[in-house]
Amino acid sequence: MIEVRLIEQAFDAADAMRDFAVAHPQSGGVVSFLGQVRADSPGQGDDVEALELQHYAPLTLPGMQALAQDVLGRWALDGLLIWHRVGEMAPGDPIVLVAAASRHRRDAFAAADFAMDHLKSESWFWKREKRGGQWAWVEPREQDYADLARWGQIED
Amino acid sequence: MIEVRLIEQAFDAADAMRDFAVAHPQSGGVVSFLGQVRADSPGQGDDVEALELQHYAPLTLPGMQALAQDVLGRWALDGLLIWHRVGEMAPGDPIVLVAAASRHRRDAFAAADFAMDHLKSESWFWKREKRGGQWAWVEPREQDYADLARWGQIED
Amino acid sequence: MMARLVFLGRLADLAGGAEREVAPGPLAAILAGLEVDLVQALTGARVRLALNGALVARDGLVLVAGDELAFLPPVSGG
Amino acid sequence: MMARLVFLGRLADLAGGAEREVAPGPLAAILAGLEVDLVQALTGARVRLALNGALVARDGLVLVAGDELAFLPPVSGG
Repeated sequence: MIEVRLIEQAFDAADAMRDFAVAHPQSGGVVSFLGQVRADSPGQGDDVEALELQHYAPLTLPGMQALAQDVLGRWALDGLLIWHRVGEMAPGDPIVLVAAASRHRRDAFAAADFAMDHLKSESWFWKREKRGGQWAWVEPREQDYADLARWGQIED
Repeated sequence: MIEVRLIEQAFDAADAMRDFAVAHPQSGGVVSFLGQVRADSPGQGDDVEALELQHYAPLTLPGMQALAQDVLGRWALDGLLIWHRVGEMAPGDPIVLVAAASRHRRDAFAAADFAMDHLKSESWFWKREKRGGQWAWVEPREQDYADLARWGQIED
Repeated sequence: MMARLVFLGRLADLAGGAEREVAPGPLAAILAGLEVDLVQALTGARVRLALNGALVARDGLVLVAGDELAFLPPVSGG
Repeated sequence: MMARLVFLGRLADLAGGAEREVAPGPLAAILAGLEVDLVQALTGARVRLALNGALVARDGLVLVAGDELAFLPPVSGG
């Protein structure tokens, strides 16, 4: 089962994880990554009031679906879930949930890890943060390129 | 926050993950591993009726606590949860839940992965499965030794 | 019928809006009609282009009526 | 006062119970009083010993009154 979604409204990540685990009783292991909005960001203070993610419909969802297919081709999974919020979020809100179910935990760990590295660095999302009532765009981080290099896949 | 528990009764892993994520609002990423009882096991058919995990009180919980400290010393985590069921379980029941919260997802992934490898191979649990009304002990798997070797820590 | 330019992320702020209708034609000619600072941003080395939803190379691009050309700055880290 | 042997996992099945009270003394002497097939299992190379909750070496072990000696077969995989 592959489930890839762009989500416009706040969602409950724990409920999603419960449903995903129940849907894969044959999987001994489920690895999940939950990314949530922080009130602080690196070197920028801890006063984030809101976060907005923009996407470009003709590219963003197809890109996530292609990533899911890539992941499924690399590891033996019973199921893969990739949910990503778009729009405006508050600190504490879930941004991204990736879950991988497999017989052997090694596959699920590697798949979730790979999916996150590629989602962060190759997916078409543009992020801005609101501080003191002012919105500012978040620039790319060098760390993301380093993470991709682990998989031998720097494309830029 | 470290939370290490041996649990005698069935627990709701999704609720535990929700509480853990809420408790760590400063963590951008939460990686979790959920292990659940399968109705099948490698090369043994798919007719598992029940699973029982035995522990030895003077060693099992202290061993898990020492593992948690080891993990905290290796990666920069905001929180670490290690819950393990003992006693008799049915297919679909959670056996183990590991969750790691950190600012940077790489730390959380590595910590959860390491904790699972060591829980599986070094913790003091003895497992038996019931099939056709008969209990049989589960022997060690070579895969566990291979997993440990990834961390340069084969002790046997 | 017009073609459409779509600006993502900070490019939309610079353009003063997420979209702009332009007359069809060679991209070079279309860019020549835009504000200088916007053109500078749109032609940055790390800005990629998508024509009707597919990534394309910049050189020699010509927009026909109904085309949508998106300007994609580097995605955000984090 | 007696000492106690504790058998984990499949060793409990072989022993016919999870625990057994024994007279204190050298481990070698205690083992000499047990069933042959159980002794064989308890002295297997991969069986580890814990005395009062701490892992110990087998050689020269002597149990005193109140001691608890646990026999730990390899933990299960999976």
